[in-house]
Amino acid sequence: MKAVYFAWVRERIGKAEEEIDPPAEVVTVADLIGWLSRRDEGYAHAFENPRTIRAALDRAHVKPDAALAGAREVAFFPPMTGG
Amino acid sequence: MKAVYFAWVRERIGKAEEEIDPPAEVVTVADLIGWLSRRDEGYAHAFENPRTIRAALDRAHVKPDAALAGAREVAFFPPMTGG
Amino acid sequence: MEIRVQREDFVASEEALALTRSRADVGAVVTFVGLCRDEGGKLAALEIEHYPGMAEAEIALVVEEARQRWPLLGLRVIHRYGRLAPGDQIVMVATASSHRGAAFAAAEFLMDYMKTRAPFWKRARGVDGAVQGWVEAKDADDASAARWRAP
Amino acid sequence: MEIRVQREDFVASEEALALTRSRADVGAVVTFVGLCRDEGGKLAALEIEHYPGMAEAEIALVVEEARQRWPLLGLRVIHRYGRLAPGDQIVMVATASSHRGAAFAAAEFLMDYMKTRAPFWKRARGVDGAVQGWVEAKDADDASAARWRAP
Repeated sequence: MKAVYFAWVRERIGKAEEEIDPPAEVVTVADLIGWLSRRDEGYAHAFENPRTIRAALDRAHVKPDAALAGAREVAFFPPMTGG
Repeated sequence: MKAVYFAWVRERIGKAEEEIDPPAEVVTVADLIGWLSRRDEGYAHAFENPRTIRAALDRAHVKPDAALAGAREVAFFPPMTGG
Repeated sequence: MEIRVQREDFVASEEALALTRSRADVGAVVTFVGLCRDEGGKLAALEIEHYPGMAEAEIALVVEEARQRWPLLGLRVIHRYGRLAPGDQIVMVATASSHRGAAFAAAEFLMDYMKTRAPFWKRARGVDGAVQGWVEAKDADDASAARWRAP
Repeated sequence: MEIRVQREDFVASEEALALTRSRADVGAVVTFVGLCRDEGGKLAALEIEHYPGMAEAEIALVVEEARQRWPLLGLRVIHRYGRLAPGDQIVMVATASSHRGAAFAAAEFLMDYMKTRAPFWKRARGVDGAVQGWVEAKDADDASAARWRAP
Protein backbone atom coordinates (compact mmCIF):
# COMPACT_ATOMS: atom_id res chain seq x y z
CA MET A 1 0.00 0.00 0.00
CA LYS A 2 0.99 3.63 -0.41
CA ALA A 3 1.82 5.68 2.69
CA VAL A 4 1.79 9.49 2.57
CA TYR A 5 3.04 11.90 5.21
CA PHE A 6 2.35 15.57 5.79
CA ALA A 7 3.75 18.53 7.74
CA TRP A 8 6.15 17.59 10.56
CA VAL A 9 5.32 13.89 10.19
CA ARG A 10 6.73 14.15 6.66
CA GLU A 11 9.76 16.12 7.87
CA ARG A 12 10.62 13.70 10.66
CA ILE A 13 10.25 10.62 8.45
CA GLY A 14 12.19 12.40 5.73
CA LYS A 15 9.93 11.58 2.79
CA ALA A 16 6.50 12.57 1.51
CA GLU A 17 5.39 9.12 0.40
CA GLU A 18 6.51 5.54 -0.04
CA GLU A 19 5.25 2.06 -0.81
CA ILE A 20 4.96 -0.10 2.29
CA ASP A 21 4.23 -3.79 2.67
CA PRO A 22 3.40 -4.51 6.29
CA PRO A 23 3.20 -8.14 7.46
CA ALA A 24 -0.15 -9.85 8.03
CA GLU A 25 -0.14 -9.24 11.79
CA VAL A 26 -0.36 -5.48 11.15
CA VAL A 27 -4.16 -5.22 11.12
CA THR A 28 -5.07 -1.73 12.35
CA VAL A 29 -3.79 1.81 11.89
CA ALA A 30 -2.34 1.61 15.41
CA ASP A 31 -0.51 -1.61 14.47
CA LEU A 32 0.92 0.15 11.44
CA ILE A 33 2.14 3.06 13.56
CA GLY A 34 3.93 0.57 15.84
CA TRP A 35 5.44 -1.29 12.91
CA LEU A 36 6.68 1.90 11.24
CA SER A 37 8.02 3.30 14.52
CA ARG A 38 10.41 0.36 14.78
CA ARG A 39 12.00 1.13 11.41
CA ASP A 40 14.33 3.94 12.45
CA GLU A 41 14.70 7.04 14.58
CA GLY A 42 12.87 9.27 12.10
CA TYR A 43 9.71 7.18 12.19
CA ALA A 44 10.01 6.77 15.96
CA HIS A 45 10.25 10.54 16.34
CA ALA A 46 7.28 11.16 14.03
CA PHE A 47 5.06 8.76 15.95
CA GLU A 48 6.41 9.34 19.47
CA ASN A 49 3.21 11.02 20.71
CA PRO A 50 0.13 9.16 19.43
CA ARG A 51 -2.12 11.99 20.68
CA THR A 52 -0.75 14.34 18.03
CA ILE A 53 -1.02 11.91 15.10
CA ARG A 54 -4.04 11.82 12.80
CA ALA A 55 -4.58 9.14 10.16
CA ALA A 56 -6.64 8.73 7.00
CA LEU A 57 -7.39 5.66 4.89
CA ASP A 58 -8.11 6.33 1.24
CA ARG A 59 -8.50 10.04 2.09
CA ALA A 60 -11.05 9.67 4.90
CA HIS A 61 -10.28 10.33 8.57
CA VAL A 62 -10.00 7.17 10.69
CA LYS A 63 -9.31 6.30 14.33
CA PRO A 64 -6.29 4.24 15.41
CA ASP A 65 -8.41 1.08 15.74
CA ALA A 66 -9.54 1.23 12.09
CA ALA A 67 -8.64 -1.88 10.07
CA LEU A 68 -6.28 -1.32 7.17
CA ALA A 69 -8.24 -4.01 5.29
CA GLY A 70 -8.04 -3.31 1.54
CA ALA A 71 -7.03 0.36 1.78
CA ARG A 72 -4.75 1.53 -1.01
CA GLU A 73 -3.50 4.71 0.68
CA VAL A 74 -2.78 5.47 4.30
CA ALA A 75 -1.88 8.97 5.45
CA PHE A 76 -0.34 10.26 8.67
CA PHE A 77 -0.29 13.90 9.70
CA PRO A 78 -0.57 16.27 12.68
CA PRO A 79 -3.87 17.85 13.77
CA MET A 80 -5.11 20.15 11.03
CA THR A 81 -4.45 23.89 11.18
CA GLY A 82 -6.20 25.19 8.09
CA GLY A 83 -8.85 27.87 7.86
CA MET B 1 -42.76 71.30 20.09
CA LYS B 2 -42.39 69.56 16.78
CA ALA B 3 -44.15 66.23 16.23
CA VAL B 4 -43.05 63.88 13.44
CA TYR B 5 -44.79 60.74 12.23
CA PHE B 6 -43.58 57.79 10.18
CA ALA B 7 -44.94 54.87 8.16
CA TRP B 8 -48.60 54.07 8.85
CA VAL B 9 -48.73 56.48 11.79
CA ARG B 10 -47.94 59.24 9.29
CA GLU B 11 -50.50 57.89 6.80
CA ARG B 12 -53.30 57.63 9.35
CA ILE B 13 -52.67 61.09 10.77
CA GLY B 14 -52.34 62.45 7.26
CA LYS B 15 -49.17 64.48 7.74
CA ALA B 16 -45.46 63.90 8.26
CA GLU B 17 -44.90 66.62 10.84
CA GLU B 18 -46.53 69.50 12.64
CA GLU B 19 -46.04 71.95 15.47
CA ILE B 20 -48.01 71.01 18.57
CA ASP B 21 -48.60 72.90 21.79
CA PRO B 22 -50.03 70.50 24.37
CA PRO B 23 -51.44 71.94 27.63
CA ALA B 24 -49.50 71.75 30.88
CA GLU B 25 -51.32 68.63 32.12
CA VAL B 26 -49.79 66.64 29.22
CA VAL B 27 -46.66 65.50 31.03
CA THR B 28 -45.64 62.15 29.54
CA VAL B 29 -45.48 60.57 26.09
CA ALA B 30 -48.56 58.53 27.04
CA ASP B 31 -50.39 61.73 27.99
CA LEU B 32 -49.50 63.20 24.61
CA ILE B 33 -50.82 60.10 22.80
CA GLY B 34 -54.11 60.48 24.66
CA TRP B 35 -54.30 64.21 23.92
CA LEU B 36 -53.56 63.71 20.21
CA SER B 37 -56.01 60.79 19.94
CA ARG B 38 -58.87 63.08 20.93
CA ARG B 39 -58.16 65.46 18.06
CA ASP B 40 -59.83 63.51 15.26
CA GLU B 41 -60.43 60.08 13.75
CA GLY B 42 -57.05 59.97 12.00
CA TYR B 43 -55.11 60.43 15.23
CA ALA B 44 -57.44 58.04 17.04
CA HIS B 45 -56.84 55.42 14.37
CA ALA B 46 -53.06 55.93 14.46
CA PHE B 47 -52.91 55.49 18.22
CA GLU B 48 -55.70 52.92 18.67
CA ASN B 49 -53.30 50.13 19.67
CA PRO B 50 -50.65 51.43 22.08
CA ARG B 51 -48.72 48.14 21.78
CA THR B 52 -47.82 48.93 18.19
CA ILE B 53 -46.70 52.52 18.78
CA ARG B 54 -43.09 53.47 19.40
CA ALA B 55 -41.97 56.93 20.44
CA ALA B 56 -38.77 58.95 20.41
CA LEU B 57 -37.87 62.22 22.10
CA ASP B 58 -35.20 64.25 20.36
CA ARG B 59 -34.32 61.18 18.27
CA ALA B 60 -33.84 58.71 21.12
CA HIS B 61 -36.22 55.84 21.87
CA VAL B 62 -38.38 56.38 24.95
CA LYS B 63 -41.09 54.49 26.84
CA PRO B 64 -44.65 55.81 27.22
CA ASP B 65 -43.95 57.03 30.76
CA ALA B 66 -41.10 59.28 29.64
CA ALA B 67 -41.59 62.95 30.52
CA LEU B 68 -41.83 65.34 27.58
CA ALA B 69 -39.98 67.89 29.70
CA GLY B 70 -37.97 70.19 27.42
CA ALA B 71 -37.94 67.96 24.34
CA ARG B 72 -37.97 69.83 21.05
CA GLU B 73 -39.04 66.91 18.84
CA VAL B 74 -41.33 64.01 19.54
CA ALA B 75 -41.72 61.16 17.04
CA PHE B 76 -44.32 58.41 16.73
CA PHE B 77 -43.92 55.34 14.52
CA PRO B 78 -44.64 51.60 14.29
CA PRO B 79 -42.13 48.94 15.38
CA MET B 80 -39.07 49.14 13.14
CA THR B 81 -38.69 46.82 10.16
CA GLY B 82 -35.30 47.78 8.76
CA GLY B 83 -32.34 45.56 8.11
CA MET C 1 -16.98 56.69 7.26
CA GLU C 2 -18.22 53.86 9.44
CA ILE C 3 -21.96 54.43 9.13
CA ARG C 4 -23.92 55.53 6.11
CA VAL C 5 -27.67 55.91 5.53
CA GLN C 6 -28.19 56.54 1.85
CA ARG C 7 -30.45 56.13 -1.15
CA GLU C 8 -27.58 54.99 -3.41
CA ASP C 9 -26.42 51.42 -3.88
CA PHE C 10 -23.07 50.31 -2.42
CA VAL C 11 -20.27 47.90 -3.32
CA ALA C 12 -20.00 45.63 -0.30
CA SER C 13 -16.61 44.27 -1.33
CA GLU C 14 -15.04 47.74 -1.47
CA GLU C 15 -16.32 48.48 2.02
CA ALA C 16 -14.94 45.18 3.31
CA LEU C 17 -11.60 45.64 1.55
CA ALA C 18 -11.20 49.07 3.10
CA LEU C 19 -11.08 47.36 6.50
CA THR C 20 -7.90 45.46 5.65
CA ARG C 21 -6.12 47.93 3.40
CA SER C 22 -2.55 48.76 4.46
CA ARG C 23 -2.68 46.75 7.65
CA ALA C 24 -1.79 43.13 8.47
CA ASP C 25 -3.31 42.59 11.90
CA VAL C 26 -6.75 41.62 10.59
CA GLY C 27 -7.29 37.87 10.53
CA ALA C 28 -11.01 37.75 9.81
CA VAL C 29 -13.52 39.85 7.87
CA VAL C 30 -17.22 39.01 7.95
CA THR C 31 -19.55 40.73 5.50
CA PHE C 32 -23.32 40.52 5.61
CA VAL C 33 -25.51 41.79 2.80
CA GLY C 34 -29.31 41.87 3.08
CA LEU C 35 -31.19 41.85 -0.21
CA CYS C 36 -34.73 42.53 -1.39
CA ARG C 37 -36.49 39.21 -2.11
CA ASP C 38 -39.25 38.92 -4.70
CA GLU C 39 -41.41 36.80 -2.35
CA GLY C 40 -42.10 34.14 -4.92
CA GLY C 41 -42.65 36.65 -7.70
CA LYS C 42 -45.32 38.62 -5.81
CA LEU C 43 -43.21 41.60 -4.80
CA ALA C 44 -42.41 44.38 -7.26
CA ALA C 45 -40.59 46.73 -4.89
CA LEU C 46 -39.88 47.64 -1.30
CA GLU C 47 -40.22 51.26 -0.26
CA ILE C 48 -38.05 52.00 2.74
CA GLU C 49 -38.84 55.03 4.89
CA HIS C 50 -36.49 56.23 7.59
CA TYR C 51 -36.15 58.88 10.28
CA PRO C 52 -33.23 61.02 9.12
CA GLY C 53 -30.83 61.82 11.92
CA MET C 54 -32.25 59.28 14.32
CA ALA C 55 -31.38 56.40 11.95
CA GLU C 56 -27.71 57.36 11.98
CA ALA C 57 -27.77 58.03 15.72
CA GLU C 58 -29.31 54.64 16.57
CA ILE C 59 -26.91 52.76 14.33
CA ALA C 60 -24.05 54.65 16.01
CA LEU C 61 -25.26 53.43 19.41
CA VAL C 62 -25.39 49.84 18.17
CA VAL C 63 -21.90 50.20 16.67
CA GLU C 64 -20.58 51.61 19.94
CA GLU C 65 -22.00 48.65 21.85
CA ALA C 66 -20.44 46.19 19.39
CA ARG C 67 -17.06 47.90 19.81
CA GLN C 68 -17.31 47.53 23.57
CA ARG C 69 -18.26 43.85 23.37
CA TRP C 70 -15.71 42.63 20.81
CA PRO C 71 -12.13 43.59 19.89
CA LEU C 72 -12.91 44.98 16.45
CA LEU C 73 -10.28 46.42 14.14
CA GLY C 74 -12.83 48.01 11.84
CA LEU C 75 -16.45 48.00 10.76
CA ARG C 76 -18.87 49.40 8.23
CA VAL C 77 -22.63 49.72 8.29
CA ILE C 78 -24.69 50.92 5.33
CA HIS C 79 -28.50 51.03 5.24
CA ARG C 80 -30.39 52.21 2.18
CA TYR C 81 -33.77 53.89 1.93
CA GLY C 82 -36.11 54.65 -0.96
CA ARG C 83 -37.53 52.31 -3.57
CA LEU C 84 -35.73 48.99 -4.01
CA ALA C 85 -36.43 46.21 -6.50
CA PRO C 86 -36.06 42.45 -5.95
CA GLY C 87 -32.39 41.54 -5.96
CA ASP C 88 -31.33 45.02 -4.79
CA GLN C 89 -29.09 45.36 -1.78
CA ILE C 90 -30.77 46.86 1.31
CA VAL C 91 -28.20 46.77 4.08
CA MET C 92 -24.67 45.66 4.80
CA VAL C 93 -22.40 45.25 7.77
CA ALA C 94 -18.74 44.34 7.63
CA THR C 95 -16.59 43.58 10.67
CA ALA C 96 -12.84 43.02 10.97
CA SER C 97 -11.03 41.42 13.88
CA SER C 98 -7.93 39.39 14.61
CA HIS C 99 -10.03 36.27 15.07
CA ARG C 100 -13.11 34.94 13.38
CA GLY C 101 -15.29 34.46 16.46
CA ALA C 102 -15.39 38.19 17.22
CA ALA C 103 -15.98 39.15 13.59
CA PHE C 104 -18.90 36.72 13.22
CA ALA C 105 -20.50 37.62 16.56
CA ALA C 106 -20.23 41.36 16.03
CA ALA C 107 -21.71 41.21 12.52
CA GLU C 108 -24.67 39.15 13.71
CA PHE C 109 -25.16 41.41 16.73
CA LEU C 110 -25.12 44.53 14.55
CA MET C 111 -27.80 43.08 12.26
CA ASP C 112 -29.99 41.81 15.11
CA TYR C 113 -29.88 45.09 16.99
CA MET C 114 -30.18 47.30 13.95
CA LYS C 115 -33.35 45.46 12.88
CA THR C 116 -35.11 46.18 16.16
CA ARG C 117 -33.67 49.63 17.01
CA ALA C 118 -32.92 51.59 13.84
CA PRO C 119 -35.90 53.65 12.61
CA PHE C 120 -36.56 52.16 9.17
CA TRP C 121 -39.89 50.91 7.88
CA LYS C 122 -40.53 48.78 4.82
CA ARG C 123 -43.62 48.94 2.63
CA ALA C 124 -44.24 46.24 0.03
CA ARG C 125 -45.54 47.01 -3.44
CA GLY C 126 -47.04 44.10 -5.39
CA VAL C 127 -46.43 43.22 -9.02
CA ASP C 128 -49.95 44.50 -9.80
CA GLY C 129 -48.82 47.97 -8.69
CA ALA C 130 -50.93 47.91 -5.54
CA VAL C 131 -49.44 48.72 -2.17
CA GLN C 132 -49.39 45.52 -0.13
CA GLY C 133 -48.94 47.42 3.08
CA TRP C 134 -46.30 47.94 5.72
CA VAL C 135 -44.12 45.01 6.60
CA GLU C 136 -44.89 43.94 10.15
CA ALA C 137 -42.18 43.60 12.76
CA LYS C 138 -41.43 39.98 13.56
CA ASP C 139 -41.29 38.49 17.02
CA ALA C 140 -38.36 36.45 15.69
CA ASP C 141 -36.37 39.66 15.28
CA ASP C 142 -37.04 40.69 18.88
CA ALA C 143 -35.97 37.21 19.97
CA SER C 144 -32.77 37.46 17.90
CA ALA C 145 -31.92 40.76 19.52
CA ALA C 146 -32.86 39.55 23.01
CA ARG C 147 -30.35 36.69 22.98
CA TRP C 148 -27.47 39.18 23.21
CA ARG C 149 -28.73 40.45 26.55
CA ALA C 150 -27.09 39.06 29.66
CA PRO C 151 -29.34 36.51 31.43
CA MET D 1 -17.88 25.44 -8.66
CA GLU D 2 -18.77 25.34 -5.00
CA ILE D 3 -15.43 24.20 -3.58
CA ARG D 4 -11.95 25.16 -4.69
CA VAL D 5 -8.53 24.37 -3.25
CA GLN D 6 -6.00 26.47 -5.09
CA ARG D 7 -2.70 28.30 -4.94
CA GLU D 8 -4.11 31.42 -6.64
CA ASP D 9 -5.74 34.34 -4.88
CA PHE D 10 -9.50 34.88 -5.19
CA VAL D 11 -11.93 37.80 -5.32
CA ALA D 12 -14.33 37.16 -2.47
CA SER D 13 -16.89 39.65 -3.73
CA GLU D 14 -17.17 37.94 -7.13
CA GLU D 15 -17.79 34.62 -5.44
CA ALA D 16 -20.45 36.16 -3.20
CA LEU D 17 -22.10 38.02 -6.08
CA ALA D 18 -22.33 34.80 -8.09
CA LEU D 19 -24.67 33.48 -5.39
CA THR D 20 -27.30 36.14 -6.07
CA ARG D 21 -26.90 36.65 -9.81
CA SER D 22 -30.13 36.27 -11.82
CA ARG D 23 -32.23 35.23 -8.85
CA ALA D 24 -34.33 37.19 -6.35
CA ASP D 25 -35.06 34.67 -3.62
CA VAL D 26 -31.84 35.33 -1.70
CA GLY D 27 -32.37 37.64 1.27
CA ALA D 28 -29.00 37.26 3.00
CA VAL D 29 -25.41 36.66 1.94
CA VAL D 30 -22.68 36.17 4.53
CA THR D 31 -19.05 36.22 3.41
CA PHE D 32 -16.13 35.27 5.61
CA VAL D 33 -12.52 35.92 4.60
CA GLY D 34 -9.60 34.66 6.66
CA LEU D 35 -6.34 36.55 6.21
CA CYS D 36 -2.69 36.04 7.05
CA ARG D 37 -1.75 38.19 10.05
CA ASP D 38 1.77 39.52 10.57
CA GLU D 39 1.71 38.61 14.27
CA GLY D 40 2.92 41.98 15.43
CA GLY D 41 5.51 42.24 12.65
CA LYS D 42 7.19 38.92 13.50
CA LEU D 43 5.73 36.83 10.68
CA ALA D 44 7.12 37.04 7.14
CA ALA D 45 5.02 34.30 5.56
CA LEU D 46 2.78 31.32 6.12
CA GLU D 47 3.46 28.17 4.14
CA ILE D 48 0.31 26.11 3.80
CA GLU D 49 0.62 22.42 2.97
CA HIS D 50 -2.41 20.34 2.08
CA TYR D 51 -3.40 16.78 1.17
CA PRO D 52 -4.60 17.03 -2.44
CA GLY D 53 -7.80 15.12 -3.04
CA MET D 54 -8.60 14.65 0.63
CA ALA D 55 -8.80 18.42 1.20
CA GLU D 56 -11.53 18.76 -1.43
CA ALA D 57 -13.29 15.61 -0.18
CA GLU D 58 -13.36 16.75 3.45
CA ILE D 59 -14.61 20.21 2.55
CA ALA D 60 -17.33 18.55 0.44
CA LEU D 61 -18.46 16.53 3.48
CA VAL D 62 -18.64 19.70 5.59
CA VAL D 63 -20.58 21.46 2.82
CA GLU D 64 -23.00 18.55 2.57
CA GLU D 65 -23.63 18.68 6.30
CA ALA D 66 -24.24 22.44 6.16
CA ARG D 67 -26.74 21.94 3.34
CA GLN D 68 -28.62 19.40 5.44
CA ARG D 69 -28.71 21.66 8.49
CA TRP D 70 -29.74 24.95 6.89
CA PRO D 71 -31.90 25.94 3.89
CA LEU D 72 -29.08 27.34 1.76
CA LEU D 73 -29.61 28.78 -1.70
CA GLY D 74 -25.92 28.75 -2.55
CA LEU D 75 -22.45 28.60 -1.11
CA ARG D 76 -18.77 28.89 -1.97
CA VAL D 77 -15.68 27.63 -0.20
CA ILE D 78 -12.14 28.45 -1.31
CA HIS D 79 -8.99 27.46 0.57
CA ARG D 80 -5.54 28.41 -0.64
CA TYR D 81 -2.22 26.61 -0.19
CA GLY D 82 1.38 27.60 -0.80
CA ARG D 83 3.30 30.61 0.48
CA LEU D 84 1.21 33.53 1.74
CA ALA D 85 2.36 36.90 3.01
CA PRO D 86 0.79 39.02 5.77
CA GLY D 87 -2.40 40.58 4.47
CA ASP D 88 -2.97 37.79 1.94
CA GLN D 89 -6.29 35.99 1.85
CA ILE D 90 -6.17 32.36 3.03
CA VAL D 91 -9.73 31.11 2.99
CA MET D 92 -13.26 32.23 2.24
CA VAL D 93 -16.75 30.93 2.68
CA ALA D 94 -19.88 32.58 1.33
CA THR D 95 -23.41 31.44 2.11
CA ALA D 96 -26.75 32.56 0.68
CA SER D 97 -30.17 31.96 2.18
CA SER D 98 -33.61 33.54 2.33
CA HIS D 99 -32.97 34.64 5.90
CA ARG D 100 -29.94 35.91 7.74
CA GLY D 101 -29.93 33.42 10.60
CA ALA D 102 -29.27 30.46 8.31
CA ALA D 103 -26.62 32.32 6.30
CA PHE D 104 -24.71 33.37 9.44
CA ALA D 105 -24.94 29.96 11.12
CA ALA D 106 -23.90 28.02 8.03
CA ALA D 107 -20.90 30.27 7.36
CA GLU D 108 -19.67 29.95 10.92
CA PHE D 109 -20.28 26.18 10.92
CA LEU D 110 -18.34 25.77 7.68
CA MET D 111 -15.34 27.64 9.10
CA ASP D 112 -15.41 25.82 12.44
CA TYR D 113 -15.64 22.38 10.86
CA MET D 114 -13.21 23.10 8.06
CA LYS D 115 -10.57 24.21 10.58
CA THR D 116 -10.68 20.92 12.46
CA ARG D 117 -11.39 18.47 9.58
CA ALA D 118 -9.82 19.72 6.35
CA PRO D 119 -6.21 18.51 5.87
CA PHE D 120 -4.25 21.76 5.76
CA TRP D 121 -1.20 22.61 7.84
CA LYS D 122 0.37 26.01 8.36
CA ARG D 123 4.06 26.67 8.88
CA ALA D 124 5.23 30.09 9.99
CA ARG D 125 8.33 31.79 8.58
CA GLY D 126 9.79 34.64 10.62
CA VAL D 127 10.99 37.98 9.33
CA ASP D 128 14.57 36.81 9.92
CA GLY D 129 14.00 34.09 7.31
CA ALA D 130 14.01 31.29 9.85
CA VAL D 131 11.25 28.74 9.97
CA GLN D 132 9.25 29.33 13.17
CA GLY D 133 7.72 25.91 12.98
CA TRP D 134 4.33 24.37 12.38
CA VAL D 135 1.34 26.18 13.77
CA GLU D 136 -0.19 24.08 16.54
CA ALA D 137 -3.84 23.13 16.51
CA LYS D 138 -5.83 25.07 19.08
CA ASP D 139 -8.15 23.58 21.65
CA ALA D 140 -10.34 26.61 20.98
CA ASP D 141 -10.91 25.38 17.43
CA ASP D 142 -12.01 21.97 18.65
CA ALA D 143 -14.35 23.68 21.08
CA SER D 144 -15.78 25.86 18.30
CA ALA D 145 -16.46 22.79 16.19
CA ALA D 146 -17.86 20.82 19.12
CA ARG D 147 -20.62 23.34 19.88
CA TRP D 148 -22.41 22.33 16.66
CA ARG D 149 -22.83 18.77 17.89
CA ALA D 150 -26.16 17.84 19.46
CA PRO D 151 -25.88 17.50 23.26
